[in-house]
Amino acid sequence: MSEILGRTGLVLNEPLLWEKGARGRQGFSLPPGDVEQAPIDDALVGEEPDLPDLGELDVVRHFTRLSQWNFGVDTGMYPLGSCTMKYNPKINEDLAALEGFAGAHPLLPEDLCQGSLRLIHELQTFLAEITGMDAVSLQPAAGAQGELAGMLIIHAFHENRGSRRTKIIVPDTAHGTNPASAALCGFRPVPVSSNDEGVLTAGAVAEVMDEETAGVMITNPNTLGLFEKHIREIAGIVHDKGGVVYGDGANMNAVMGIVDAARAGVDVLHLNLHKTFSTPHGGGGPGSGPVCVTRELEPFLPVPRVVKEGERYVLSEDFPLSVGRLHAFYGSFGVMIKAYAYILSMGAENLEKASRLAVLNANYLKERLKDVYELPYDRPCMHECVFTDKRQKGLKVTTLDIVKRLMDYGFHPPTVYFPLVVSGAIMVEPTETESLDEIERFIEAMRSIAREAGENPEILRAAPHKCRLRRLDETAAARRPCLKG
Amino acid sequence: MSEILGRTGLVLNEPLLWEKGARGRQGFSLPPGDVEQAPIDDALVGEEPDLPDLGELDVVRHFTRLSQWNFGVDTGMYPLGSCTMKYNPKINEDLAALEGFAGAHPLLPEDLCQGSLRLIHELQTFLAEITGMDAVSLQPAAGAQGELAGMLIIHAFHENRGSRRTKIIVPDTAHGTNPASAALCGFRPVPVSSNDEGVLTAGAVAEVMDEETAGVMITNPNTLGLFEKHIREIAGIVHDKGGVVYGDGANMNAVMGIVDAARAGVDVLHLNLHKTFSTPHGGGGPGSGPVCVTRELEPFLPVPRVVKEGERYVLSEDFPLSVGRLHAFYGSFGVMIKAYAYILSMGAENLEKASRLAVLNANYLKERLKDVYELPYDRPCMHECVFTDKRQKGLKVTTLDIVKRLMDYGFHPPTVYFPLVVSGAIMVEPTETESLDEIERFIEAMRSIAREAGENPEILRAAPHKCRLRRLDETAAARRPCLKG
Amino acid sequence: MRYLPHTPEEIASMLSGVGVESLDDLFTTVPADCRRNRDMNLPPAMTEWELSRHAAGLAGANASAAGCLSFAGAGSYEHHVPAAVRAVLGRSEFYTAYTPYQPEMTQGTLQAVYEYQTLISRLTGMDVANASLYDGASSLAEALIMAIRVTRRKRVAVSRAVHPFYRHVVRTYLRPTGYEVLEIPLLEDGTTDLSFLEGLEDLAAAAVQSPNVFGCVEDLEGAADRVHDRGGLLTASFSEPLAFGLLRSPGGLGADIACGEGQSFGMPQSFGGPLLGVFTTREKYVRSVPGRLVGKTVDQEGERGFVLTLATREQHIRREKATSNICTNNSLCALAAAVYLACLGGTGLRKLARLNYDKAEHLKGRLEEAGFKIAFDAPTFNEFVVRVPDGFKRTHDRLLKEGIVAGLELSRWYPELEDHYLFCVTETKSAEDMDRLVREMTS
Amino acid sequence: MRYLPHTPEEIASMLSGVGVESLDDLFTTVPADCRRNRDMNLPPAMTEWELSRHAAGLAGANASAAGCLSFAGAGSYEHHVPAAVRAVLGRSEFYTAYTPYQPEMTQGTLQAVYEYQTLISRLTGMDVANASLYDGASSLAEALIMAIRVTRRKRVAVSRAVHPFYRHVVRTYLRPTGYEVLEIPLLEDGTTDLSFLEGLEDLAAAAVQSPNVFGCVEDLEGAADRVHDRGGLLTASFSEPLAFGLLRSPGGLGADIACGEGQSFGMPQSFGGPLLGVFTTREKYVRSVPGRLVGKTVDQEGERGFVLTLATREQHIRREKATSNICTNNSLCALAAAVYLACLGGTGLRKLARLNYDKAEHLKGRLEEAGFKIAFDAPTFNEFVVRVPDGFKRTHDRLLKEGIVAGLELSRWYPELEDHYLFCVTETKSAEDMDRLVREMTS
Ligand SMILES: Cc1ncc(COP(=O)(O)O)c(C=O)c1O
Ligand SMILES: Cc1ncc(COP(=O)(O)O)c(C=O)c1O
Repeated sequence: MSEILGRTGLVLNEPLLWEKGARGRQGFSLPPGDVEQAPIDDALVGEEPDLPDLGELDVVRHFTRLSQWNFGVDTGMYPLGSCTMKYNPKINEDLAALEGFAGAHPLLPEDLCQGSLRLIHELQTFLAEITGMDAVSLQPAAGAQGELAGMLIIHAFHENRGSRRTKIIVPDTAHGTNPASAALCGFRPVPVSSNDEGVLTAGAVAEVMDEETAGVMITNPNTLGLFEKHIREIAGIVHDKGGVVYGDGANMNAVMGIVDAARAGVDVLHLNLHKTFSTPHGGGGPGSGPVCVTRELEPFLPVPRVVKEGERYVLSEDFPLSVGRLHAFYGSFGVMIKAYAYILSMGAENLEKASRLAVLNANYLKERLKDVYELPYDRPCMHECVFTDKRQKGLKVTTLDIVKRLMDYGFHPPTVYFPLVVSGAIMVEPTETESLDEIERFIEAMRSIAREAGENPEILRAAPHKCRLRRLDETAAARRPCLKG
Repeated sequence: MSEILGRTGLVLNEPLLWEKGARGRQGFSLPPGDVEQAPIDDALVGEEPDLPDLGELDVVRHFTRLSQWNFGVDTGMYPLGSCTMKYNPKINEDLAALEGFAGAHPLLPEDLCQGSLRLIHELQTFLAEITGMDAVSLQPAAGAQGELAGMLIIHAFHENRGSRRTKIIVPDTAHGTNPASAALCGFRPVPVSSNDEGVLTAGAVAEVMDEETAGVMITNPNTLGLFEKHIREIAGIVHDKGGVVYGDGANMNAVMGIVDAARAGVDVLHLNLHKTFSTPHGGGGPGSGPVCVTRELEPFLPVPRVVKEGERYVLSEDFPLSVGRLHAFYGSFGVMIKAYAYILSMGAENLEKASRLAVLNANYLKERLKDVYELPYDRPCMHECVFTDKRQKGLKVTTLDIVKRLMDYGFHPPTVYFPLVVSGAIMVEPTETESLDEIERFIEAMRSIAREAGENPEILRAAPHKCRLRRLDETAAARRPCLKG
Repeated sequence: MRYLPHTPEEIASMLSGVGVESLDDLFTTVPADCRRNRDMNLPPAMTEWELSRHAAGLAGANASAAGCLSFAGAGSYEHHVPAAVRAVLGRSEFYTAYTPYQPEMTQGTLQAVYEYQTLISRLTGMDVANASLYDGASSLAEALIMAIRVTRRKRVAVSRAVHPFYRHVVRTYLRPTGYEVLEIPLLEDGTTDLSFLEGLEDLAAAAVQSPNVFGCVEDLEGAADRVHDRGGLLTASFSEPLAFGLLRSPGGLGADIACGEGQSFGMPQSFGGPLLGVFTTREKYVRSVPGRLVGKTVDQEGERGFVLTLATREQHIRREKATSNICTNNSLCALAAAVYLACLGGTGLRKLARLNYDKAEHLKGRLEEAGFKIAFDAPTFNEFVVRVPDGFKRTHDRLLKEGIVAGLELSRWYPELEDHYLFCVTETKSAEDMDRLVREMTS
Repeated sequence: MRYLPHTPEEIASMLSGVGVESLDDLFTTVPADCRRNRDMNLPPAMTEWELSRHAAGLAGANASAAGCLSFAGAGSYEHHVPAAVRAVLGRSEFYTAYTPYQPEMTQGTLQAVYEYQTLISRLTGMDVANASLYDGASSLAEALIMAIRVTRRKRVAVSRAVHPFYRHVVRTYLRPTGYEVLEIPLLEDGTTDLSFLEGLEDLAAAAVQSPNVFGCVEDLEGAADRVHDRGGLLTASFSEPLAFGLLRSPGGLGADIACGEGQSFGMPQSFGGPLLGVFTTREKYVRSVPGRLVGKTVDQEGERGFVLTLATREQHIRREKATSNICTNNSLCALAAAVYLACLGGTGLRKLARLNYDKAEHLKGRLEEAGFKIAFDAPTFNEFVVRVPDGFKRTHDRLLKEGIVAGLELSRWYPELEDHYLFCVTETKSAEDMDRLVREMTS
């Protein structure tokens, strides 16, 4: 079939929740009142909350219809760069829902939680093994909190050595969370640029690294999809000045079984379980952003930590140098279950294969599209590649137009306008779970859009045409924010 | 919102399974071969089946996309007459999936199946109580098999009395399964017509009832949505001639807690759990069609039967007059769980209320539409009402055109061209789980279509316009059947 | 009640719209003498939570596959069901839809069933498969009725090695019709004595199950020759279609109808139901097929689409002259089978079937080593019959208490097979599980 | 491997498309000194079935809500979750989507989150709610950081009756910044000693939790007065938002920020995560809010739609000047809360909250009758503190063995509260359950 994937079909309108319902309708099975009504001080009592009353079918239909306006990995290819939108295995969902996990209270005595604690401990061990790092905390609730954990660790490390460092080196290609996390810890990000090959050079880092600088944040593979090949040299420079090397491991999907982050000079690293380790993104979370460290930084990991004492797993807060607690309990346990299940399903060999195929998919796509879309860094890429709208600009067609048009073809758009160092970036990450057929279809769609840009640019500018709604006005939304109904 | 519910949005094309995949791809987790390969006679071995090899994501996406071309009760109102498309509660699905039920082998010793047997026994009791009948077998796998069970019982009953009866009275309004089930038992259906009020009269039955006639099959409420108010008198006539009264209880949703079928003269009755008792239709099954009888006919019920001996539930085949076995095991146990859960969730009061509200919804809708659509029987209806296209015919607009257009408005069409006694029937059964808001929207849609029939009939004739496909050619399909790819 | 959306105000306004005073007034057409004379006596309504606890209690009172080590088969097979199958079946667009009468709104079901028909036709080697029947038993009954109709003959012969419940259902279906059901006897080796067919007059069909209820592979080719010789149709029945991943298909061996049970393909055992009645036949009989058929067609703009077709065979058009009374079938089970087969593919199906075969052979060997006798010489697939020593019943009962189901006793169905047990081994049993079984059976 | 679709032939053809010989050749840019020097040492790959059994084993090694009678709360609450919530969350269009950067393809998530924001704003009585944060703890930390930013002051005061883990997280977040975190002491009645705030200089915010960690309802109105007096913002924290179904909302009582945990609204306890960070504030601070916001807008044709908005607050635009570093939040948990609140409605929420209150009061009464002392006089919602007699720890341990969790010991967090246990009673506990608890506690 070379027919276009996207077309139109029947979908339903659906009002807002409070435009539905009728007072007194019920969508919840209220338990019987088997105790007496207790007196309560009237002064404490508020008005009944102004929420619409709906029946169970009202609710189910409402959200079923809403879901049908969404597009997920199960719907189609979702090549959102830097997001690793791989398949989210169904069995993992089932396992996370097991009553023994889902019904577990976090504060019961350890003897009643050995299953959860063991899972956490084993996952810590697996992630240490996969990254090459020595110790892991699963507490951070997402990548950005993993970064924060890393920054706190770096801060505590320097503090413990009696040094106060105020700056941190952050390349211009970094994800926005990097400088933001650094700033939360009071570090001032010092930008460095990548070279014309798209990677950092030792020279650029040497230029800014000093003894006021806490370290460097490096995303590797970086957000251009390129391996930071000078990382060891850079790490040497940073270490020489007493700095710490932070690795943003959000792009780990390219290098499992291939790279050893510790050997590469990384001291602290975060992972995104909701990228590399197949846990679903949930329309924007929950995620899980484990932080992994070398032995030297281990004392600073967040508490509580799960440790093994003989055959028993316990929670320990007995780490006086710890940066402290980051989460109300132990992090996104429900997400950890899925990542754990994924690693056990894959095994070492398939994890490595996954990385190799992710890189193969990205390179194949890059080679097949670079004659029609500008490829600012024409080099072997890792898990993703970054194009731009440079060649389409003359036709008054932008990155936004191109990717909105992609919707009509039945694909979720790539990440756009990131990284910022590339103007009009189109960042494509196919992941290894896309088959060659899907990749070919995507290539065909992108090539067809490039043709349309020449022949009928208006169709791109007015895209999307097939979605329930036409292009949305984001400017108006920000100008007069209406955040509730 | 008086905006139309239906609109268009992005849906995806999807090829046939065998147009996808690549040989050697794998979508199943094959257990390891932990035993030696055993020799096998080559003459027994066939060729490897010619099925496409797909990955798990291929499969999930394929069927996810297919699902998005479907419309279910969770999507919107589904007023398919005679089908009782009520809400299928979510909790019931969860309960049927409990490992203790889903993983139960049917042939283990009774001590290992007490949970299943008790559930079956209690559900038998509940259904007896709801219908007013004395004994129940849950073995029939759907309504039509329930009818067959009933016919077999009637056959065995007469045979046991040494009488051979060859005919059975079946009104012209009956569902097609009635004459077909009768014929399976070798009965020749004798048609009788309903009167101009849409119901059977005692006179009409008396005219054909004789001692060659095994009995009568009455659907009550009938397929015109009307209560067969002469049923007792008719039953008297049939009983007087030694006949048996069969009740098609597919429309029980109108009369729970109101009618006592046994008092009304019914001797044997089937129910559709997948209608009245909220179990989902599954796109056409599985269903469950329990057969309920009076004490007199109990000896003839299918075996095995679940009976209670002290505190133990056992399977008994010890019924020498039984018609025998109808199902490979005990019927659709998974469906029974859901019906059982429904009855326990509702209780007597809510079941009765459900019937009352089902009837209210149907009557309201009837009153609000009868000025624009011909209502051949303008009488108080039960759970459904039947309109026709008589007033639209002059505009060269048919029932089919009307209901295809309803799709564009976001509703599933009613049942059409049934019952056969009404030309161009449009049979609307809203069910009690539709709220007044939905009913109003449906009324609005139907009225709007009636207007369109006058103003722009072509829009109806060419409908649907918003679905992924336009009107399908059923004639071509039947002319040159292509039943596989 | 959360399933009943009407508020009192809405009810009042609707009643006035209808022009009556009360809900009771809606029922004036129901005569007093048809009415209940007392309220329904049912347990008080449970909350969702009470119900969940109650149901968990009932479920817990069963032995389940996960909870025990079971070697029981006999028409209900413990196979692994991929989570992906459950996920697809949980899509409410599929499971809350009705039979696809309105094709423009049900293309999902229709294409899936068309795919099911195709995969099943290919697997069985037959020309057409219908959209499903209730189960393997009624499927066989329908097949024989169809053969009677097609051949206009009056007798059918059914092998004694067909699943006893299937045979019972056949008898139930045919009893009032006056057609004769003969039983084909067994041979020593556990297969059907086909010589019985020789010289039989007025034979509409013979039914042979392969693998049969003892797990034995029948000589379908020989059966076909003999049945065709008598002018009848060979109906090949089955309860374990996974066998066709390894063995020659009934179509390839000359069956005119191949029908049976599809539960092995992605359905839980669920105490025996719902099941999946698989029904396939030859092209020339397509207009005699019972049940629904999905066919390919085009829409007004020429796009490919699918519809229910050949409805003139069916009860809603043909009424008493229909090819069957079936209306609601087991569509969602057919969907499960389609998803399951799609997950496996040809490659996977072959491997899985082979694994079942190898495992069963392995257990055979281990049991023989331990001194048990394999009752029949015919080759088997994933089930086989063991002749056990006197007094084994006590061991069997003891093992049940330990959660081990050491096969099913055959004497309840075959009095002549006292001390014979039917063992089933699927991919769910490891070599270690089998070791444990043998150890326990001999201790 | 079923998640890796590439066949060897496809790999070969793709490699040649890329112009390299082998998969290894794709990694030429990775220097040798960054590479692993040995293979990964992980357990061998499990099949779906081995994994399921293994996971069930781990899950079985936990005490779960269904398996025991637990009166534990303290920030993780056992509430009934309707099956409808799970069904909606199981829609893959929701859970397999990313953050809705491309609104035309994610209107489902966007409208649902907009609805969440609205329902939460109404419930808390606040002007704006964000799209979610990680949990109640980081939500409080973000709130205090926001208050510091908004007021340009350097001190925050946090009540000692705020959940100890939330306080710990606040300390963790603020430690490197140099801002000062003061602790507001307790009163005898279990509430916060607000007089502590009097005369405090440079106060950016005070954080008071209500109901607090002891279940006690705080005088938020009084707190608001005093904090506003000092020019700071009142941050009302909470771990049990169900309380607002009955009690006056933080917004109505003058809070400037109301933030906390939303797990009670339809999420399983799941060993403490994922959770739902609820964050709400006043209109005037909207541009200082951390995290995502969904706003209403129109499409090119004027149709209503929703988008992520005010992105200029956020890290991907503002980088180090962002209002927070948060990117991925807990969107699916926000969806759960929206569905849950939609199921309850205002009427249901009020009833459920009242039921929680009544049940907790009932247990209080029963325990007092049995001779236990209720530690604090302040009114409580569904949690309260019991002073137990010497040696109760042994009883507590014994009950644990029987599957009864007789509250949580407070001394690990509050050394001054030796022999004090925190009991939680939700709608999941029947009068009978409580009778059993009291009986067992006194036997
Ligand atoms: C390179 C990189 N770093 C960090 C993050 C932040 O991760 P999270 O969204 O889980 O906070 C992302 C996520 O988009 C990322 O792509
Ligand atoms: C009145 C009536 N009787 C019988 C049946 C047959 O039921 P089933 O489809 O479950 O076989 C139906 C179903 O459509 C029906 O509406």
